[in-house]
Amino acid sequence: MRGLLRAYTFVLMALLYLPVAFMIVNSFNEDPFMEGFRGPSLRWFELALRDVQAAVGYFNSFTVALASGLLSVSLAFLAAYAVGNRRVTLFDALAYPPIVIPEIAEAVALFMMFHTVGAEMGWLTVMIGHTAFNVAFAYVTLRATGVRFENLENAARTLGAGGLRTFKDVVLPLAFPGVVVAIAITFLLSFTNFIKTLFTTGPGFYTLPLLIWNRAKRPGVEEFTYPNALNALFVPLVLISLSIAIAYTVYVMSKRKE
Amino acid sequence: MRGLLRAYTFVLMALLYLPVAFMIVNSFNEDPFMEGFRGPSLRWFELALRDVQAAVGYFNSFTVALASGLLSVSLAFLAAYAVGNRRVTLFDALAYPPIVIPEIAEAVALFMMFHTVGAEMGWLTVMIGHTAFNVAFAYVTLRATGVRFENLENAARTLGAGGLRTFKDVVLPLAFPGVVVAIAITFLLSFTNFIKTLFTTGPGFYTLPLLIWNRAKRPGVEEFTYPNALNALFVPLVLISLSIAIAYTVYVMSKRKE
Amino acid sequence: MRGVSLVVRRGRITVVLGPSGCGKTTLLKIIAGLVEPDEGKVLFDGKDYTRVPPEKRGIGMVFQDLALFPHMSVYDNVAFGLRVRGVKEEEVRSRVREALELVGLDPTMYASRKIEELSGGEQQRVALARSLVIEPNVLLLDEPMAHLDYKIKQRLLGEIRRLQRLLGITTVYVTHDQAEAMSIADEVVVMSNGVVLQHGPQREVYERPLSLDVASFFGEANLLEAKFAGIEGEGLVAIRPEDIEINPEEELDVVYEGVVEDLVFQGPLIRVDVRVNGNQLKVLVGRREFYKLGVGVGSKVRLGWKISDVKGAKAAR
Amino acid sequence: MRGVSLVVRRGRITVVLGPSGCGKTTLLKIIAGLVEPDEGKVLFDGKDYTRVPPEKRGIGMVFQDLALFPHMSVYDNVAFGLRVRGVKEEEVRSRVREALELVGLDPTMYASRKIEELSGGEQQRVALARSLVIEPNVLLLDEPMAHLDYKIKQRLLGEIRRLQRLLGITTVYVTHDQAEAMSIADEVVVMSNGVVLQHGPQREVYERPLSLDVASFFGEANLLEAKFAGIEGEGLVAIRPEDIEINPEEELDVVYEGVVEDLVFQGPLIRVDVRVNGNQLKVLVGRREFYKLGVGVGSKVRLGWKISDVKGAKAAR
Repeated sequence: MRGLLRAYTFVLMALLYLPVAFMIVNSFNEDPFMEGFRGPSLRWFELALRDVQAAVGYFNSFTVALASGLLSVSLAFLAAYAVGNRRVTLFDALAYPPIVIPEIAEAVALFMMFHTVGAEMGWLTVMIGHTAFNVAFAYVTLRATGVRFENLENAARTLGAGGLRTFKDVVLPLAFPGVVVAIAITFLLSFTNFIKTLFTTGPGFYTLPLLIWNRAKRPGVEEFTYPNALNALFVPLVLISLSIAIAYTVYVMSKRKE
Repeated sequence: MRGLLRAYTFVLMALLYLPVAFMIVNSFNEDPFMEGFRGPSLRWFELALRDVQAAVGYFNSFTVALASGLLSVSLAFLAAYAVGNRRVTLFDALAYPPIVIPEIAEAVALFMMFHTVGAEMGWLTVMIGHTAFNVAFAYVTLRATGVRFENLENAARTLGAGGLRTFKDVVLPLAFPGVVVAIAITFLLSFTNFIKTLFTTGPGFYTLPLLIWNRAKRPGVEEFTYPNALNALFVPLVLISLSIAIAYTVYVMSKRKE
Repeated sequence: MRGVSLVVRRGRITVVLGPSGCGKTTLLKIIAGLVEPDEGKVLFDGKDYTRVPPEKRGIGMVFQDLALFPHMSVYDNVAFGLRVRGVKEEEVRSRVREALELVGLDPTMYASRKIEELSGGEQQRVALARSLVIEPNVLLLDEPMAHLDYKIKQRLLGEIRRLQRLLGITTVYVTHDQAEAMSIADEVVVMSNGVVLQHGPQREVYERPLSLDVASFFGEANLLEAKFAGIEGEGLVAIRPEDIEINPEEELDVVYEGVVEDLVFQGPLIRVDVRVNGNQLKVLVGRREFYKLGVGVGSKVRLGWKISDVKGAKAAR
Repeated sequence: MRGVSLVVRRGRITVVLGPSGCGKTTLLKIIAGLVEPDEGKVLFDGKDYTRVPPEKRGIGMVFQDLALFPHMSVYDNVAFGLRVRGVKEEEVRSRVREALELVGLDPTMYASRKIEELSGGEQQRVALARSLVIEPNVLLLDEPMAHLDYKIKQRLLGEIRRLQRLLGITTVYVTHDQAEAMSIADEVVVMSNGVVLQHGPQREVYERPLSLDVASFFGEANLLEAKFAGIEGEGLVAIRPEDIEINPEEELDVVYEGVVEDLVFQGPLIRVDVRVNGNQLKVLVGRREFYKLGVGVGSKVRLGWKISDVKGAKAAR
């Protein structure tokens, strides 16, 4: 019985990884359409290296994600710090809903807002659009990992440290791992975002997911739009995500063991 | 200083809700384009009530979400139960990454897999596609809310209850709130999903986000595609999401207070 | 844990005493069947129960965190073990009633209460009722007082002892607190690092500890380097603080001179810390006697004891 | 908390004793400046410190959970208070060294250790060193032994007393455990529900409790309904278990007959539970005396005590 359950769990986990595995294997497939495995090949990666549009997409995704990650975590840190040591507050209740609001609804709303105020759509509107969502996520993450340490702050105070000194020597170093986690998560959410980017971008500005989307619409029309060319483009994106996720998991696991 | 921080937090939270508020207000706007508020009106809601396509979209979204929520939580519950009382395991490490893999990458991979095996695209492929992601989410949620209660199970055993009796009288009732939360979250994720649905659906099958997407592409071409007609369509979707999120938050808050 | 062999006397309270992490809880879980021993056997009345699952052992166990079912009322918690056994609801009702009264909870007041509404002491009583109602052959208690205030702890220890006497149930009580062990034990098992150091009636363990470790773990002990005429060899010996007399009137075997360094008032007893040749000896004196002695910090005193009161000289290391 | 007025004697250990939730910790936090009192004042040497922030009060505090900085080494933890004060690194080094030696930790072994690598007792010592190194005017300890094993607790209590004597530092120690209070206090403050019931030298509080609550909270007490010739009125009185004599030889003021119900061996003392007219009286007898008495469970005994040993008759309710 117990063995059966364990075997089941193994199979389930394997299935979870099936799409990713399928994609990675096919990025090494000589065949452009995955009609079968025609032998190993690096041709799609060589193509990707010559792909200026993909490079621009990766670069844009990266700058937007980095800016949005840093901005949203900074904004959220201040809020989490202000909320203080209390375990649950009204703000915590308010922070959850924006996370689960349908992304497409928020995307359309953002589009309409930007349109209404006459904003020029591009890097900045995309970054702000991502941040609008990321702030809530960063806040929830930071509240969970902690940015206040009541007893330790009290200890520092009784030892003679003022508010700023306590913040610098006690709060910041202890909150730091959580801040890194929050930046990683928001970076990732932004880096891989599609819908909100689509609705908040303007002519000429695109991120990697937008590029892939554009190409996926017309498979095989040119070399860059072959399915397995797309797969090769995904691979770095997927590896970045996986490594951040694994780093995060290892961090959480090491914390729990303590 | 402290007052300033609190004020800041209020403003930040208000900004988070700005897009949603903007959307809800405009759904009552007589003007079709939000060029200004031309007076309150229910015309877009009246239109929505006559909108057969929207009803089909809501219905399809609902059946897919319900099936995917129930299926993924069942699959995940078994796995979480199998993993047992240990605090952190290999499986926990494996369950996180699929959550953060770029959705568009997974969507394309699923599309290609379904295409490769020659599956007929429609309700079933969409549901399976959603479940592939939801299982990981449900697993992580259930591991957090708990499906094993070592000491209580031990107590039940020493009191004379066998494994099944312990499961029925102790494990199930205590795991139940977590199961409800997991179903709510996966339901919501599925209900509001766009990209994966787009890539895994076939001709003739659409969900609400797909319908809105189609209409948003040609604003004002017909009455149904006016921006504020779309806003009115969103309102029930947003309200469903918000109420699930609020219910969840209230639940979490009540647990923490105990 | 290795080479642990434990025979528990029927109808008595055996206290397993040892520091945190010495294997006490694991031992209890092995008895309950919640942990399988790597080797060795668990016998009840001579029958091998090693492979019997916990639900068939007829054991009542009170866990360190109590492990009350939070989703059930007090009544349903206590009724659980009976219902599992298929006892009729009518009988369940009367037996739950009895069990609650036994532990000092008024059934009409408490039956429908939620667990989370109860105080720590009340929860403790419910846990006790829940494990007693099934009339177990053996009652196991795993540091059940760990989270209670001093006074409540004292009261409950008295009641557990009273109940045990009333029901005559064979009881194993695990703790790291020697004061708890003193208040409740008939027999004491002193454990350390997964090894049983000594097992016997508590008075015997206290009066005749087999080693210095036992002497200082169960009760207080002054350890002295010594060489006596009456005992062969040289080594460490232990002498209990209350076995030392201050300014003795009669002739004693060993007499030292020293200076009082500190007086610690402990209620019925006063602890007098005396510096003797660079060592500090702790002496316990009854309150009344102490007043008669009329010593204070800085007083010069003579300390004396009988050779027969020296403990653990055998195990000198 | 209302109407609490507490004057702490310079250079002594004052123990605040009370059950969980009686306001002990809040009192300590008010002294430290971590909580602002709704009303009332905090004075040091007659100066009003009520609005002075905690970092300017010159206080050393050991918290219940110790609150050691997990991201710093032992050395950096102890050095923190000095560095904050801008002490030169050279002097920091020597003072941290001294502080570690003072609490019994070898600086060369412990300075670079991480907090999480230490045992509970070692962490306790680091917390103590950290709060002593800044040479505070007042040392506050908030149930610092709550999570320690019995034996380690005993040893550390002795060391805290020794250090306090050595440094002469005014100390306030908060606990719910009367045994801890007994081992360490000079002065005792008995608190209940946010009210101070009694405050005085510990021997005085024990010998002359102002109320039955104090009598039974600080030390053990038998409560009796009684009417005596010597004392006016009728009501409850308290008599301490060690003040009752079994089969007294001399003439005593009060004498009852009863039957021994239980014997509880407590090491230096034996507790004899005697049933007298439907009440159970607890009597404490020294081990040696007890053997001379030769009583067992079921023995008929006479109990007697002096009127002058009766406590708390004043506060009869």
